[in-house]
Amino acid sequence: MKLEEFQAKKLFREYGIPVPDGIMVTTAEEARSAAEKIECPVVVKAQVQAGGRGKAGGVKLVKTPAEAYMAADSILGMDIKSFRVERLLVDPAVSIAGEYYVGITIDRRKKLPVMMASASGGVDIEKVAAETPEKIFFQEINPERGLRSFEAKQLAFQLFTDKRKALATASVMMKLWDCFHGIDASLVEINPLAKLEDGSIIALDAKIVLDDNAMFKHPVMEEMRLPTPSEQKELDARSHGLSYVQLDGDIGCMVNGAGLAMATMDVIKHLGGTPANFLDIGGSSSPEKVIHAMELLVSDSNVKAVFINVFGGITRCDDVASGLVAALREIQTDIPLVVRMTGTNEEEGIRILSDFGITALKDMTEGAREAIRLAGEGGCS
Amino acid sequence: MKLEEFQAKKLFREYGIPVPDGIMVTTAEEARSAAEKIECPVVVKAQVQAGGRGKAGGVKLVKTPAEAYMAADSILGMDIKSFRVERLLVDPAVSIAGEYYVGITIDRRKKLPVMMASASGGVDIEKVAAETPEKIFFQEINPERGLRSFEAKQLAFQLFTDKRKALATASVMMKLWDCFHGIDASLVEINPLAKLEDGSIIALDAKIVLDDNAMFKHPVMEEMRLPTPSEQKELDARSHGLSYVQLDGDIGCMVNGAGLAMATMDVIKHLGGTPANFLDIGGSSSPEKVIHAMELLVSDSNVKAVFINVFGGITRCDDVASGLVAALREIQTDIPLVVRMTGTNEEEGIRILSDFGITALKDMTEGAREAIRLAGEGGCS
Amino acid sequence: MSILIDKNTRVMVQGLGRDGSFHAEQMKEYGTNIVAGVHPGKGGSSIHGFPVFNTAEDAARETDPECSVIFVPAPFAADAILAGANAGVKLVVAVTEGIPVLDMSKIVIELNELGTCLAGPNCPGLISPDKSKVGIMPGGIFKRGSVGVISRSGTLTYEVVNQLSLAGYGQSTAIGMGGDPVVGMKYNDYLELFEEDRETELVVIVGEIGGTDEQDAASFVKDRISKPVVGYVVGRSAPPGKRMGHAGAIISGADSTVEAKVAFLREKDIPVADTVEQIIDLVGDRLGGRN
Amino acid sequence: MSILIDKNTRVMVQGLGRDGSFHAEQMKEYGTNIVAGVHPGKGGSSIHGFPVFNTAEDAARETDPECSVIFVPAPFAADAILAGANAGVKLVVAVTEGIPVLDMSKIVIELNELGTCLAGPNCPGLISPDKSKVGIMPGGIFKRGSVGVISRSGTLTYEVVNQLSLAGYGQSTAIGMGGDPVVGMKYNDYLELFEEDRETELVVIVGEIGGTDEQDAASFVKDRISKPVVGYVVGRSAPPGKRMGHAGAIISGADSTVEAKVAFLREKDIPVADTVEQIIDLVGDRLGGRN
Repeated sequence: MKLEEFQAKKLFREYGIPVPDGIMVTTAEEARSAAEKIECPVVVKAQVQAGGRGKAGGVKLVKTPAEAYMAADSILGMDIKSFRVERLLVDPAVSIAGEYYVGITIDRRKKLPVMMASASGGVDIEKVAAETPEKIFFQEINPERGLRSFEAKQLAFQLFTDKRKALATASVMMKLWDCFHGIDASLVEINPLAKLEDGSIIALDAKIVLDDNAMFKHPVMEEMRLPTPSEQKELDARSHGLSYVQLDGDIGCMVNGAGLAMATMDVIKHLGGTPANFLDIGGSSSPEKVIHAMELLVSDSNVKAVFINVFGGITRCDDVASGLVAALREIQTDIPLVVRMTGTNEEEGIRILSDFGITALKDMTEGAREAIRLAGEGGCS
Repeated sequence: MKLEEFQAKKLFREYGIPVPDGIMVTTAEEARSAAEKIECPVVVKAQVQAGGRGKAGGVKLVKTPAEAYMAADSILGMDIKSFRVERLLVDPAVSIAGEYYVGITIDRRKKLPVMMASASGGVDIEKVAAETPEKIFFQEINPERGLRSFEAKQLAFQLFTDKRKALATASVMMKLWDCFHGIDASLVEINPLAKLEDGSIIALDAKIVLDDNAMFKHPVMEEMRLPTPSEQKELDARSHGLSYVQLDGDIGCMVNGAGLAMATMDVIKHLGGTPANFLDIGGSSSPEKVIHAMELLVSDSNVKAVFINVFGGITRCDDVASGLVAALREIQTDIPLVVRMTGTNEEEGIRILSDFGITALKDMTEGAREAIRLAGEGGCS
Repeated sequence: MSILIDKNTRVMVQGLGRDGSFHAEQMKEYGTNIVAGVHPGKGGSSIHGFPVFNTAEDAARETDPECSVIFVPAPFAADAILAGANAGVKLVVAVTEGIPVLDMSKIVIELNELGTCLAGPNCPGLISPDKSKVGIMPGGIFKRGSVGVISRSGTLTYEVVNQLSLAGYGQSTAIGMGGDPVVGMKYNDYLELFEEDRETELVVIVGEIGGTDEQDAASFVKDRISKPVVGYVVGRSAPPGKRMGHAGAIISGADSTVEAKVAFLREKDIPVADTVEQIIDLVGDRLGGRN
Repeated sequence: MSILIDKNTRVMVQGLGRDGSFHAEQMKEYGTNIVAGVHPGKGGSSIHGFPVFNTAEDAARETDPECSVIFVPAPFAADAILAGANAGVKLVVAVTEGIPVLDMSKIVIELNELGTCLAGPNCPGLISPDKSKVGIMPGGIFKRGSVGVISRSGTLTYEVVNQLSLAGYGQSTAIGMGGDPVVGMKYNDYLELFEEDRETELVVIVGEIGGTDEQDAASFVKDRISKPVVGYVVGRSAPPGKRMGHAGAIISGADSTVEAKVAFLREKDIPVADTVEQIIDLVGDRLGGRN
């Protein structure tokens, strides 16, 4: 779960990381009064879960509350990398003397959290990593022990020789770890961590991605979720035990298992078709789940054919078949359907489908080819 | 720093450990209204940092607010193991179906915290440990990892076969560890941990000893200190960098270093004298420290002679000598003084004392013998 | 021969709720030597013919299991893994999905200290056909043979195995290593075991987008593995930055794409299939036709 | 010979405040081979002729110390010990008093993992007379010789050593192991080293009330040490349950009293002195007169 900047800054503040005292607003009028309250100049920043807001015109420095109103008015409703801007953060403008980078994420290979720090902040850090890797310093963190003060100092003294700044930065690093660990994040990032002209250190931007697996420990964080319409669809799907991602193609896919779902999409593409979505109905599928899955697929107007690919393992073919029959009884649709079904209780499943008038195939590639053919026909009709 | 029961229960409550909803009171009238508020029957418990309150008559079960008044009136002012009762805890009385023991302390040999649990609670647990050690179960705790749920369950299932009670107890154990770790305790103890007739689990008594070395992490806990008059003297001494414990003898001792101080007391006793105190002036002693130390010694009316034993290491003999001279100029006292001084800057120190008219000895045993002689004379005069 | 488990392997099942109990029965039917179950509060009872204990420590003391399989729900699964490992088993198979990644990072450290191997979490487990099944794989599609299978996926493993079996290529051991960002053993750990296993003649590795495990495996194969290895990587159609069900399947950098992985594998002389059918062809090329 | 430190031992000093700087100079004067100092913000400077670094890691990379001595104030000392150990030194001597006991418990675990020895905390350090001094002991009273000294105390060690030196019994190495409830090395660890040290002919152990370290040492001596050992235990006059300055000196049980310790030592055939003078007599009985 990705947080927006204002949410991440709120969490940073709770963990003692210095951030500007900004105000989140949703209208131009609110932006004007926020600018009055904070005292200008202020920065008006689009709140979207995407990078490159500045380049897209989503961040504006303004000198008066009236300008804040105008800036907000122009940014709200903007479309940045397919995210519609609905919220703004009005932050006090500051005098920056230097921009740095600090972040923590999980290193999958080392199986450990790792802190990264660089004196080359304020820019695309992945570019820095790719082009001048020597400018990024790493510190592995033993999660049982946490980031230790000496480790943070070692990193910080690589950014600053000045004691006061190094120790202030080390302190921010320690708090950033506390935050990462405390909220079970997958990623926390300060870019830029700014040195101001008065010598203080402050987080000018904030990025947090939470570990969805850990939300059970932090139920209150679930309330921070601000889904876009397409994310809302994915969330609704998840609440029914389905993993769904909408794509641009015309063949709706329903598969049990993420790996098999990707293989199914790949084979559709390999044969010249385009998948309309990723949809994993998971293990131990109940008929209800299949009904919800079917509803999801037919609600996408791009879908011209549906390919259901089930390998019965824990998921029993008869369960999927029953669910499908129930779904098709409930949902009136003209969209042509291809079912491939094999594995646990496959005869039973195929019989149920056959009784309903659907012939199930046993081979995945054959099924994909048939779905592409039907989608092509549908496109012509 | 030992906490009183009501303080320990407050901390337990903060960590989610179930405790009775009691009220701390300091007068009989308050005890009456507490009993009215809580609803009788209630238990009126003396708050002192000593065990055996029950046997001493410091715990009374009463049925009415009027009885609570009378019980409080009789307990307040009581002397329990030389602690004067100034505070009471009024707790609701409960129906106990079983009494258990859970505690955590540091095992010095293993260098680890260890949790102890026993189904034989509510009694002197040291006696249980000594007489029926098989009735106490131990769980070492890796302090980097904390007590884990599976470890707590393993212990809890040794006390209860019933799942609900075992899991409730395991949960209390986990919280007790969180408390121990969170407040940097040296000891936390629940004796008894009671099973009530309604099946719930609750801490009926609570004991906490805090690690004085860790108070810098928990400055707010310093406010929980409720020193007795003699402890107040020790605390005042500590605020001047002195480690002081008053005893019953007549020879005041001032020594640099705890080990040497104990050796000095031992040699006094060995030669037939009785030390009036333990007083360690520590390393790098300043003249001011020596003045405070001297004031402490002469303020004890039992003291008939003072033996100052200094081995100059970090502590420089000339510093101690200057401090002593300054102290004796300031404090008018007839108490005879024996100084033994050797080590760093000993000539300088001896010269300073000699200029002031004090002859310093170089041998500890000789010094002790002389102090005992002078104390004997003082006793006759 | 096979790796990690065979018909003598003494298995303990942790978590005997609906799923755990169902799969324990399935495993038992398959022939797995289940010696104990663990479920707090069910201690003293017996399920499917094996004794159940309140704690893993009790179970281990009484029945001396070598392997444990975890069906405990996510919020309690991290603790259960540690309980199993601390009770002394040498292999923990964590089927549970949804364990927080930081908890897994801590678990990996402790299990390394204890010398306990971990398969998973969020994995279908492993199977040595006709000998032992530890996990939730559908036993019927597996066939005893000489192909080792290592996969990050669940049902895709079944798809691959099914076609291998139908084509006559049985398996020595098949493993779903789990799709989470932090898992216990990875391709390389299993490859090392397959290299030493006399029954295994060839290994199929099934990968997906996200991370760089496939590249690590390719380098390892090039340097250390003498047996033929065949690769297959899915997720070409996955849009960048989108979760594809597996938390691990996030395209986090250029190296994590299917294209990058396939190119790297081929660079290290590992043939890569585009479809499941091609896997069979590539295996056949190396082992000879068997149907 | 001597144990743990000799004149070649490369020493790093962590914490160059007032005390650290003073004792660094004292050590240097004594002949200790100080190669580096560590103090955040003083990196790049030089004190008493040795270079100072911002971090222990920097110091270790540049000067390769084998031993580190900690003068960092209590709130930062636990971190400094870990910094030194993680920088690769094989012996950390923690002079600092007042480190929380739970922090020490964690440190002991990590230092065991790293294979780093720890003397202290809350200790005067150690000295191999005429070779090296790491800590705060007053060098002048020590004399090179064949008696090993292990003590839980500071000034009492000086008292004992002074009388040993005056009586002609020099020391191979003298150690104050620290008075806190949790310390790094204890009597047994040092005894093992003294047993192997060719220069050491006899060991004096100076104990005090609290804990059962002296008993552990006595059993160890009986089982494993061939050299003569002489004991001395102080704190007879300490009232039960009272802190005597050292946090470790709490009479926590019957075993922790001086009487119990002395009885146990004698039971294990270790002669115990009642006074410092008696130590000299007992040493003299075993080594022969030397003045």
